[in-house]
Amino acid sequence: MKQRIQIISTIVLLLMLLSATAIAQVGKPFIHDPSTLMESDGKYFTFGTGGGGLISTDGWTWYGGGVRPGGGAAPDVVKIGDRYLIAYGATGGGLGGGHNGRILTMWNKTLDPNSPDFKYSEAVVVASSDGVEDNDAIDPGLLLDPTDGRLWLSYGTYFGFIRLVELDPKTGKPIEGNKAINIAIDCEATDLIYRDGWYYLLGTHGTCCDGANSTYNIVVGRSRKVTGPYLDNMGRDMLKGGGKMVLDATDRLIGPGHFGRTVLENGVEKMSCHYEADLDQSGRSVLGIRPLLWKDGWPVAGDLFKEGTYEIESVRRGYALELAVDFVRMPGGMRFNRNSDEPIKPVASQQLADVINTWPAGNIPARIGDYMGRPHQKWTITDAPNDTTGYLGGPYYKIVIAGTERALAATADGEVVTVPKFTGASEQLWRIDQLIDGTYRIMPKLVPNSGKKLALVSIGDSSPTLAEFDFNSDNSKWNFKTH
Amino acid sequence: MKRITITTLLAVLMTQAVIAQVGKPFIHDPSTIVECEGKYYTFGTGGGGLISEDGWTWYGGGVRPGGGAAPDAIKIGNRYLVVYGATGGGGNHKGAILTMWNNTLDPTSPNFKYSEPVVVATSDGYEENDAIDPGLLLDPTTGRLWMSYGTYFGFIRVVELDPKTGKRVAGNKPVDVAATCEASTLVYRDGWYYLLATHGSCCDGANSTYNVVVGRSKKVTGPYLDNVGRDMMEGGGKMVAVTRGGLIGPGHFGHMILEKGVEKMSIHYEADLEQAGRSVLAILPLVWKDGWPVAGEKFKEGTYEIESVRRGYALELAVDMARMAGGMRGFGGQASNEPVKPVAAQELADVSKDWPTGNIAARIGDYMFRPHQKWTITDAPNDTTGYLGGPYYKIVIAGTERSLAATADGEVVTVPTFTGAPEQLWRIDQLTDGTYRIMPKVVPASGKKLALVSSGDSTPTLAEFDFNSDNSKWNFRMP
Amino acid sequence: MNFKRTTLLLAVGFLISTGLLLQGCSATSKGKTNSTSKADTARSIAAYFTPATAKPKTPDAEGFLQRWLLLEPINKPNRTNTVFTDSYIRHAFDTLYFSNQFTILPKDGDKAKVGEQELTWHALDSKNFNVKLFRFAYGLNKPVYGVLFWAVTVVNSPQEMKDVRMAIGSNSASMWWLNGKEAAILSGDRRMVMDDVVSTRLTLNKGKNIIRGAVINGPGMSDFCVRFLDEKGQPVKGLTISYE
Amino acid sequence: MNRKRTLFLPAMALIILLGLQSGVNTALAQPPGQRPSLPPIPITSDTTHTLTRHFVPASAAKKTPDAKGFIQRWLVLEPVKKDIARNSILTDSYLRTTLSADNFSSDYTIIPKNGQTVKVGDQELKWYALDSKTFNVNLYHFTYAIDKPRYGILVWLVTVIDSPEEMKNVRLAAGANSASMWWLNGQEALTIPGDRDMVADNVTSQRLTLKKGKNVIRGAVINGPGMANFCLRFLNEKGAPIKNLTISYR
Repeated sequence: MKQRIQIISTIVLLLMLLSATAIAQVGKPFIHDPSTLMESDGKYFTFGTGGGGLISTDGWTWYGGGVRPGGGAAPDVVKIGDRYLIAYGATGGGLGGGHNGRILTMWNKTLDPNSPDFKYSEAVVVASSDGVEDNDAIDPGLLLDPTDGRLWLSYGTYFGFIRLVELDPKTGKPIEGNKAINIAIDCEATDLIYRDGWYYLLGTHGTCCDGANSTYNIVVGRSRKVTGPYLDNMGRDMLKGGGKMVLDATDRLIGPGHFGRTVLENGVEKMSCHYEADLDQSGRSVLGIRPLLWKDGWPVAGDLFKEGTYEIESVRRGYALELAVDFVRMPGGMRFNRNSDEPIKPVASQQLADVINTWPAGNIPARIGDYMGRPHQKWTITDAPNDTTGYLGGPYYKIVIAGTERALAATADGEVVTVPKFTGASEQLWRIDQLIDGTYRIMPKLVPNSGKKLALVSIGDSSPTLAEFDFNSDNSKWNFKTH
Repeated sequence: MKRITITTLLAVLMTQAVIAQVGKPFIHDPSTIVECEGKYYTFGTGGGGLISEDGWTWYGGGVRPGGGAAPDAIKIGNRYLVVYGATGGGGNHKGAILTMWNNTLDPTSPNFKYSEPVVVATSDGYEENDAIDPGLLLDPTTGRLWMSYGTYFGFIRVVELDPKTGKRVAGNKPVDVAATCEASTLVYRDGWYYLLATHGSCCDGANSTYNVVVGRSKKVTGPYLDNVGRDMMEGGGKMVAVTRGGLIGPGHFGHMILEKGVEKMSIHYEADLEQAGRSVLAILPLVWKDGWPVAGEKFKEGTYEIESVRRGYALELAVDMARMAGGMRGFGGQASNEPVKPVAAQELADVSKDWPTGNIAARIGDYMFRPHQKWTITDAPNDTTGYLGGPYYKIVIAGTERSLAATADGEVVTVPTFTGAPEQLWRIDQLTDGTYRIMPKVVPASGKKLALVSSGDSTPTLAEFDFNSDNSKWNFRMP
Repeated sequence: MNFKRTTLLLAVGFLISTGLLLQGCSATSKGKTNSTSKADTARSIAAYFTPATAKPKTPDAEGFLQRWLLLEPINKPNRTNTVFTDSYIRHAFDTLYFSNQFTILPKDGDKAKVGEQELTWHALDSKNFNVKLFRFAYGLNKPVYGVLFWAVTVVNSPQEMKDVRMAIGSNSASMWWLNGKEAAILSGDRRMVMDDVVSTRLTLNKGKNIIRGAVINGPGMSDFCVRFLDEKGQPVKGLTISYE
Repeated sequence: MNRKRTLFLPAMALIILLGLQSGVNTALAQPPGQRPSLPPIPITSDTTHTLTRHFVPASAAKKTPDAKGFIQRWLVLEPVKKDIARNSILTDSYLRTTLSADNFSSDYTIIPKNGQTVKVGDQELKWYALDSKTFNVNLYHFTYAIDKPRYGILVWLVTVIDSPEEMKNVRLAAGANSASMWWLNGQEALTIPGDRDMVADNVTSQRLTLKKGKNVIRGAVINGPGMANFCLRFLNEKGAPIKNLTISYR
């Protein structure tokens, strides 16, 4: 076990190769301080500092075109009823030289500037800082409390306190007589979320606006009450600088900040942020969308799916997705009765070339079988070539048996097969979402002749099919393994 | 271990660094690993067993009379109760399970003497049971002693033994708790009884499909249900351990609690392709996820960032932060039609020349994926020692020989060159929550067993391990 | 978002504003910022500090030291906090700014001459767990950005205490000494987080122990918090704090 | 551990035994010695060959699936003898080849009669209409009860499901020890290859349609050494068992 050092560098190299594909979003996703992602008129929207914003038709490719008047910095958006409430800081947090700040809200019926209904209401001031007090009224974050329908706004920067005020969800104006409460220090770009009896205060620590040298990172504290105290995993109050890490620099995506949460459905959540620098995109500030996981009651950023060769494990039973082909034995059998002084040497594992000639040429069904680390259980998953479409946070993937073009595909009768050759057809494109418990959902882009949105599901221990996704069942969940 | 050429395929590369145990860890159906007088013991099918001084290097030498198959062992008071099946399974399914006591498991000890074995369960060759493959549980809530046994031939049964005598409790009737498995054992944790068992085919080398599954129950007598609510009587079972690359066919689970938060599981693999495809002992961390046991990851050599669970910052060299070229590339100043191209990341050569040459302190800092935060962790060369389930590791800044080391005053530094001294050797245990504990082999001039701990968000030190505090926990992150 | 930018840096500020404008949006409608000052603009430190008295002071419930001798800020222009590497701050704090810098136990009202500046020591009790240097400087009508602060306090220990640790948070960088020996260094553009940096195991002498700290800050907030932790990470009890 | 070893393979068994002993003795450092003799094992079971211990002869009485939907009434054919050393040879191809060769009828909708004999190769085999007392059908018990070979067997099965209405998108869910194949109304529905344990819902079919009225299920379970049994039920679109069926053997 000592002679392995010489290959370490190779391992590192390979790992880097594998990770080089973890990109943020595509298109022109350049933004700073993105607001929480909102869906409107079938498109996704986010607004940033300085006005304007990004629009995406699929959640993966983003371009400019969003319209938000008022300039200033770091807006947030929440949908209340059938209207959108937009909050923004009229100042830029030290941009004007001082900490004299104002936060305004305004309504719109749609976020789509092409819609005839697109018209912002007159902006109203909901919070301000006088430039001297321990607060800088920028960086608003909105929470419509799902338990009681009350609307909360957190705001502020490292200059003094993060404060919390209550707004009227009908008017977007401050509640008469409401006094701001201090809930944190040391952070900025805060956002409040509620989940399962807890209020979470997400904030950004560190230094922004310094490109690849930015130390921006997203932390969280939680409280049973919206007014705090917000404590971290060490029991430390965010009023004393506490905060548990949610997301920090990952490889070439540096300086995440400005958290926003998007709940797609039960068990499928995303978080939006910007990275101060995406080294793969000129080191510019870009929109990032990642899975949001919940671990022991704490939010943690999930991983962007990395292209590679995996075994696909069914969470139901723990078996592996495989081609339904004859099991090909490796040479030898029971090696129980060996002389213990026999020299110990490695045995080759089964290779694709050893078995591929025994496989049929046409479609082969997929099934789920005992993990054997065999070629018919190894899947290479890559961003589908010649396909630019995606979904919130990711591209569609091509899933083939490693070393071949044999591709996993959905069928018109709601089952899964492998076809001999990847053609790029929609039923061969797969959406992969990491779920809040860290497992994965795998869905075809399209089930032929069906409008249904079905996911890959273990209907038996050994039988995969397509069926409705159910987060409460291990049947709907998968893991990607590299053993 | 052998060498592998660079031309080896990716899949092999990814898995080759993961080996089971070293020495001659050849065994089938290992009993739960038991510590006795500073050594570790496990017994296997056919008599005999393995002994290890450190839990990592294993050799034959264990002595268990009675032959037969698939023993288990448990310490009760200051004695060891050893149980085994007199038959080997198969054939006519006529089986008998016997227990015997010993004051020690060390065959060189003057106290080493097995008591006369007594039969505690049988199968007559006709009934739906084959009385082999016993597993023992001393219930921590009641002090009662339970034994599960049986194979795919009929049912897994639970009987009660007398923990004082090792004999069957008079009048006790077996309870059927599972079907279609073998090599079962019972574990208690946190209000639940867990029935661990092995499914699939054994004894077929690299073609074996053995895998370890689990069901759980609020009562020791069942019903044991799996994650989809299926009774183990109907074949249910949630996966605990499966084939991993060249380690094929895990079976015969055994559970060890080293201390709070540090648990291990023992198994055999039917075939370790690295070790001639033979059946070997393996020890893995045991992780508990949502109330279910899952085989943890054997630590893999590689280059990592070491993340403090306390705050989420990275263990790093205390050197000047070296800026990368450029500054704000933010939301202003650039036309959005500027071509988008990759920017080089900071490399070791860009910064190492500015680092001091002597010892450099370790600290914890913002994650920046910079060279002073990347650690290459490898099995320490020229060191054959280890601990339960793993070798000691060398931890150096990637691309250098600058090595993490414990100091006599209970702190951590980096020394310019790895010398192999014990304070530069590190034990890495995955904890029950999936995070890791990192401990030096030795704290110089100290008998204390200290772990790497975050004393502040930005400050590492050595202190006593405390599973209840995130200060004591670390994660290994790959770029 | 929040740029830490000082008024020392009009040029950079201009560039940033221009950049925003170039992007096609009126970023900072500075003229429209007409919110009225709610805080007391007649400057004072009274909201944050009280004059220290001779009465013995114990650490607060969590062990934070709230009584300090603070020297008015030394001008130390820095346009950004990202320059605060270990080497930079070692050099910055090795520099002699005033006589007996590393040994002095000043009295309230003592003066120190630093270049052209004549600065006064203030013996103060902080009303907060932390010491808000920004508010100290602001309240005294002194520069708040591009500054370097010195702080001294005396901790009385009823007996020798081994294996205690000094736990510090500061904004931005700082360096700390216990009884003349370096105890901790906090580099970089930092936020003040309690227990951010913790010293190695130290010994508090029976009787007086002198703690000295220096905090450097370019743009943005400046403050610090200090406490002692025992071997278990709990605040050390039984200490009293004085300034002489 | 449990090596699934058959009685009719003495040569192999011997090799395994020898291997076990020699391997043990050298590898595990056990001094060579006499293999200890077994303690006396009392026979407590009823060892007579009696069908009614585990089965009830099927009657004309109405039979529904059990509380979890398992089908307990079957026409079971006496075992076709097969020389199978290891169940790991039971690949998909092996199943297809063997089951089409050793078949009593290539009409997969045929319903044999209780007590009828059919010819498979040169073996004359008899049909038994049985209700299993357990959720699964234990073929080992069946072959023991009729005093036929228990290992190295192929067992053909037929049952008739009466559905009150047409049911679409149902799935046949089976577990078997060891390999098996299943047909619904003449159409292949499931193949379960390999050395398998009988696990409820181990394998499920694609979406099928149960006709209103009679539906014929044909099955074949093949086993070398070890236990032989199976369980089978129908699941609806939500994965819940279908229970409003009646089962007959005619």
